[in-house]
Amino acid sequence: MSGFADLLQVLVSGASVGSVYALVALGLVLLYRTTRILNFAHGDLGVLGTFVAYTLLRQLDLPFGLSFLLALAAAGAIGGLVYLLLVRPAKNQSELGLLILTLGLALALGGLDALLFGTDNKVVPTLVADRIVRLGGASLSLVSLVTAAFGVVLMLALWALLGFTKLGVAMRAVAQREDVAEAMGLPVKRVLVATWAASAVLAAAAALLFAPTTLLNPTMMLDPLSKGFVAAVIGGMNSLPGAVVGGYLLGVLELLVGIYVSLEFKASFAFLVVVLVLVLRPHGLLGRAEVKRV
Amino acid sequence: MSALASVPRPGSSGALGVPAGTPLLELRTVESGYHKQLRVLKGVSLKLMPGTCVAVLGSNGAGKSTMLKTVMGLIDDEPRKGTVRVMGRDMTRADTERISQAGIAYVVEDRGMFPDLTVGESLRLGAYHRNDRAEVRADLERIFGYFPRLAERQKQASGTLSGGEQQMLAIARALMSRPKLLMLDEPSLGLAPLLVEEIFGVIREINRSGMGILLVEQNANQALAIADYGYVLEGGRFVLEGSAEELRSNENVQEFYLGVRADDGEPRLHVRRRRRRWN
Amino acid sequence: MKRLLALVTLGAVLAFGHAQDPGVTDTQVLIGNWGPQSGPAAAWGTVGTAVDAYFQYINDQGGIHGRQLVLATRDDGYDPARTVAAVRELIDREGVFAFVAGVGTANGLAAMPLIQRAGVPWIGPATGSEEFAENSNGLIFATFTDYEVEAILMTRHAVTELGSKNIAIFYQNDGYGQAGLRGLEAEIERLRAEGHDVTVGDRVSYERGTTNLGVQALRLRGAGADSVLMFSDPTAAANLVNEFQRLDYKPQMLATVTLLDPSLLSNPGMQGALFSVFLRLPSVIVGEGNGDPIADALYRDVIVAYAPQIAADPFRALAGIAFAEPLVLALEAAGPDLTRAGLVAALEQIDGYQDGLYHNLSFANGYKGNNSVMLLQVTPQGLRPVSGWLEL
Amino acid sequence: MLFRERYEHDLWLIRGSQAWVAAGVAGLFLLALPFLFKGYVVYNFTLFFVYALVALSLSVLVGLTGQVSLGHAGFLAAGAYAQAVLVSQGVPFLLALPLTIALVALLGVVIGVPALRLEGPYLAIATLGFGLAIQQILNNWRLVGASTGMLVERPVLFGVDLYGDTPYYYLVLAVAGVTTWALFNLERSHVGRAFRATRDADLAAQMSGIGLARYKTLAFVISAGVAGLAGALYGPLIGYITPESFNLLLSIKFLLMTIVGGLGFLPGALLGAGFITGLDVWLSTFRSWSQLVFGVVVIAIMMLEPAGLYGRWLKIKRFWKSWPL
Repeated sequence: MSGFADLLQVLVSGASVGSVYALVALGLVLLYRTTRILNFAHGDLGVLGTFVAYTLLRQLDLPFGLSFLLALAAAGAIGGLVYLLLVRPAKNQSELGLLILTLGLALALGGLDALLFGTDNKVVPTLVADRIVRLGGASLSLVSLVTAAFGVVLMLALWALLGFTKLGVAMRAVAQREDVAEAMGLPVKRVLVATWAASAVLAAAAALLFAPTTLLNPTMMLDPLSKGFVAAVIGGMNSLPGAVVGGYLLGVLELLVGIYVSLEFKASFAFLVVVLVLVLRPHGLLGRAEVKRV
Repeated sequence: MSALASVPRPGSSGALGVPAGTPLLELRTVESGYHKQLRVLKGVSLKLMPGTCVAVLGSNGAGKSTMLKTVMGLIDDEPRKGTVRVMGRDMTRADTERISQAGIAYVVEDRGMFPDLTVGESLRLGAYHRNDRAEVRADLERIFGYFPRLAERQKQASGTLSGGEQQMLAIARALMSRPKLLMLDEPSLGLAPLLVEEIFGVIREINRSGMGILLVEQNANQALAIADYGYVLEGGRFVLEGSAEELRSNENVQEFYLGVRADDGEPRLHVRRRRRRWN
Repeated sequence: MKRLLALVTLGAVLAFGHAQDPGVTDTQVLIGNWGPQSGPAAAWGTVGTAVDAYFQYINDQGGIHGRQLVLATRDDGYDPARTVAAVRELIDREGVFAFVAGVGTANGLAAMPLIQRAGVPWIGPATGSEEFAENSNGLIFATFTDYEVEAILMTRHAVTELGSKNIAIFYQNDGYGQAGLRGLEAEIERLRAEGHDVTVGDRVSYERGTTNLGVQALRLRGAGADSVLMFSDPTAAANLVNEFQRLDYKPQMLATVTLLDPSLLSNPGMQGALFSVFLRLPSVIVGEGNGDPIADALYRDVIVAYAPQIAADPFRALAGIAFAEPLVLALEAAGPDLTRAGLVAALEQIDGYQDGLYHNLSFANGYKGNNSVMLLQVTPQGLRPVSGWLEL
Repeated sequence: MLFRERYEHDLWLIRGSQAWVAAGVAGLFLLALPFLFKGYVVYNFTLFFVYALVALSLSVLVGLTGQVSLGHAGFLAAGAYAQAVLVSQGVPFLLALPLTIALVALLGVVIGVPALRLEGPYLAIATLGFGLAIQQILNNWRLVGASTGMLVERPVLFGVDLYGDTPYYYLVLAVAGVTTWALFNLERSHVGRAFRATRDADLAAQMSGIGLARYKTLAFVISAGVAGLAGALYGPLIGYITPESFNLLLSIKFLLMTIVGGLGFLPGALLGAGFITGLDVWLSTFRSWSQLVFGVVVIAIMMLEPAGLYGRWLKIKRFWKSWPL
């Protein structure tokens, strides 16, 4: 493999997967920096949202765009409920205990999906009918371009939410000093519900964008979730731009390694990158050391 | 300071239908602590009338911060006994959010910066519950007139401010919610003496503009200089109260809080620590 | 130690002295099964559910020699340690008469020594690994056409019938995929010796569970293969085919039976692809009116009637029935005085049976009961047979 | 004894006569178990011992020094494969055991040193990656059967063929018992206290002269070694090992065991291992409901009892001891 066309091909293919990784990582980081919870149920929240979309599409024959939006809303609501019903009541738990709680939730949601929707593979249609676009000798798929674009739109939306809205600024405040935010009389509970909801919406968006390129089943998000964790860690667990950079970087690097190094090596490559990055920068590329309060 | 009159005025209390003469804050035999087992406050009663500045003096561990946190409803299921009334309404064990919206703003002990938020964002966050955008903008302008240094640093991340600037931001942020009562937890902590002067000057002016102040301090000199009334908190109880004058002239206060040494002529090194005798 | 030995001897005497084998009473036969009903391979749980449905169907027809078939099934979550636990429990506590199906190569290999030590017959391991038939010891009866045979038959068809010159393989990097690779390489070598001009274009693997398959697609396109054998799982295949479409690459695809998943058949990128199957297929898979009548009847009377929840996964469901079919045949043939030895003898008598889901089921020449596949092509009208039954 | 009144009380492994009786009864029960139950119960108890060793090893790492690992199935795999390869090369079983421990402990150094720089989520994800990497390496390593895996025979020791359930049960009971005893003692030694110091206050521990890096690495080494030992027992128990078996879910289950049992208490790891192993056995008949129920049980424990099962047990014990006070 050589030549500009091939390289371009790799970049586009990598960016298309990378945007899924980036969305997953973004959701994980958003939640982690606010709540210090490493959410292992993130993928399953996304899958549940995708099953909702699938049901709306196939069972109720709703139009695609509407199903998509309703599914995102449903995922957001489920995310908020998870916080209110499970995480908040368990507030005496340690960080590790909460991690285990999300592992339990991941198993429970996966089991629930299997019971409600079955374990067989399902086909989720793409946002647009696919067409091949030729560019500089590379063939680009319209679906990957739309996927990547939609991912970018969501990331911009999140950036706008956090930068320019009251709620977003409050979310960042709660992430930095929850105690102070509470003492100021900010609606911390609502902000945390919103954070969980936003994170779940990102999870569902990632799963919905990813589902058409693979098949929908309860374990669909296992691999993208672990890659999302990797991307988040590479970028830095408390840096949102880091999550995006990590996601795209991982998506493209994986392909380059598969082509120029070895296919067998490709799958474990992601974690080698983690080790390398962390040895050089223990808090990720764009992350910062967390200040320990003694 | 010409900006005296430009401090945001507390909302007209008449609008809330609070009769004149109602205390802004009233604690009655409040007992509070942590984890159901530890009792820190052992029954404190306090009254703060509109427009007054009340200082609570006490050394480390006396329970000063616990008292403020209890008032704000920040400790779950506390106070275990006694009542907290804000502007005549019972706010015992109420939500912090409700207490805050009733008109109390609380400046925490370590200034509580959100390091990644800019000065501007921090200030607007102070006005989170207000929807009168024009008024908020006006208040912001007034506060910038008041703390010109914050205006210059509007776009700067608050974590990069100096200690004094952070304290100013903390107070300004609290003012943005247009409180009727401002509670400050050790605003002098860790600041150079000159800065302490400046901050206390500001607090006095805020008070003169009509806002009630509850000031918790170890630095009794400064606190009593601006306060109308004071309490001395020790071991979870008020051991002394009185007007600022009275407290300043109290022998014990002088010795233990104001650093004025009782002149008994004996060499300092050999003085056995006097037992404090209140009453 | 002596007392322990005495106890063991006593137990052995009791066990062998008993007239009837475990799991059989006058009214029922207890059959064991395991499979993943949770975890990453949960889709294969369908097999157990289908066997259960088939048993209920048989029971409603009056059972076999007056006995009801009872299935004791355990979820092992695809974890061999739990398979071993489940199989021990099924043998020791439940006292099953025989095992049927049982999903997973590693799981089966872990369970095999236990099953053989206890002398329990095992019919229809739900995996295409050749290990089971090869180590049968007269107890294991495999019906899954093994992956290597499948690859050989697919390769032969591609070269001799479709004129393929450059065949590549896309395979899962495990026993299943590597068996496919072995079959491909062996058959290409044989065909070249026969004078065919054909090469293996590329051998492209992926690790199970990974989803970013852009590289694999690029490599295959780069190799310029005109045919691609696909030894993967349905998810990876869907991924790859979607990448193919993006790259505008259209080789002739030849997919294993494992890929016969409704979700994949509906993928536009799979148009024209060939699937190999070792079972007769119902209309619900191959398109209305094309189905084999035997398969149609079983799908309708067993799956839809007794286990509608798995009807959306018709292939795995029918496969479940197929794994149990020889057992039911042999139970019938073994007569009313049922023993394990009798069951095994009856199984070994099965020769050239064609009335079930298999084209030609035979244990007369070994423990691989089925060595045939048929190739079907995906067309807009559904799956169409493009070959007769191919046999080694 | 309700409260510990003297420092020596802390040093007693088993406190009070009641506890001795309880420990004795439990010991007798375990010794007599193969005579009381059928093979599958014996098998499940053997599996529980093996898992308990891994849970204990993880508890030393997570509970005592505060370093998370989501890749302990990797150490288990390393142990299982090392033992299988050594035995297949003609090394006697009993000699292969310490060699395996040493090899896996060495792997612990390899992981533990870079882990020094990592904390919290970074360490969790890095160890998760380690577990997956081990799986992938084994999956591509022809010498150990790659993805097909390896058949593992049970040994003949001193003329006793361990093929049966009972002899192998006693072997694992003995090894696990001795290891557990050693780890419980370690916890109370100065090393154990140093571990805890590194967990509770990095900075303070450093100032009081505890070589932070040394103890953190040591914890990884001990943990890896014990998990490797568990692996060496696991292979012959199952009889067949494949890379597939040592997946992320298994690592997660090990972490569940330590935390559900009660983090920071070694007895909690035993409770957790018993609970999760038992839960798996119990749920295997639940068919498609098993995963949902498993998840719900885990959630319920974490919500209702922050200190895990051992915390609940301590509370019950305290309640009865102080009753009717």
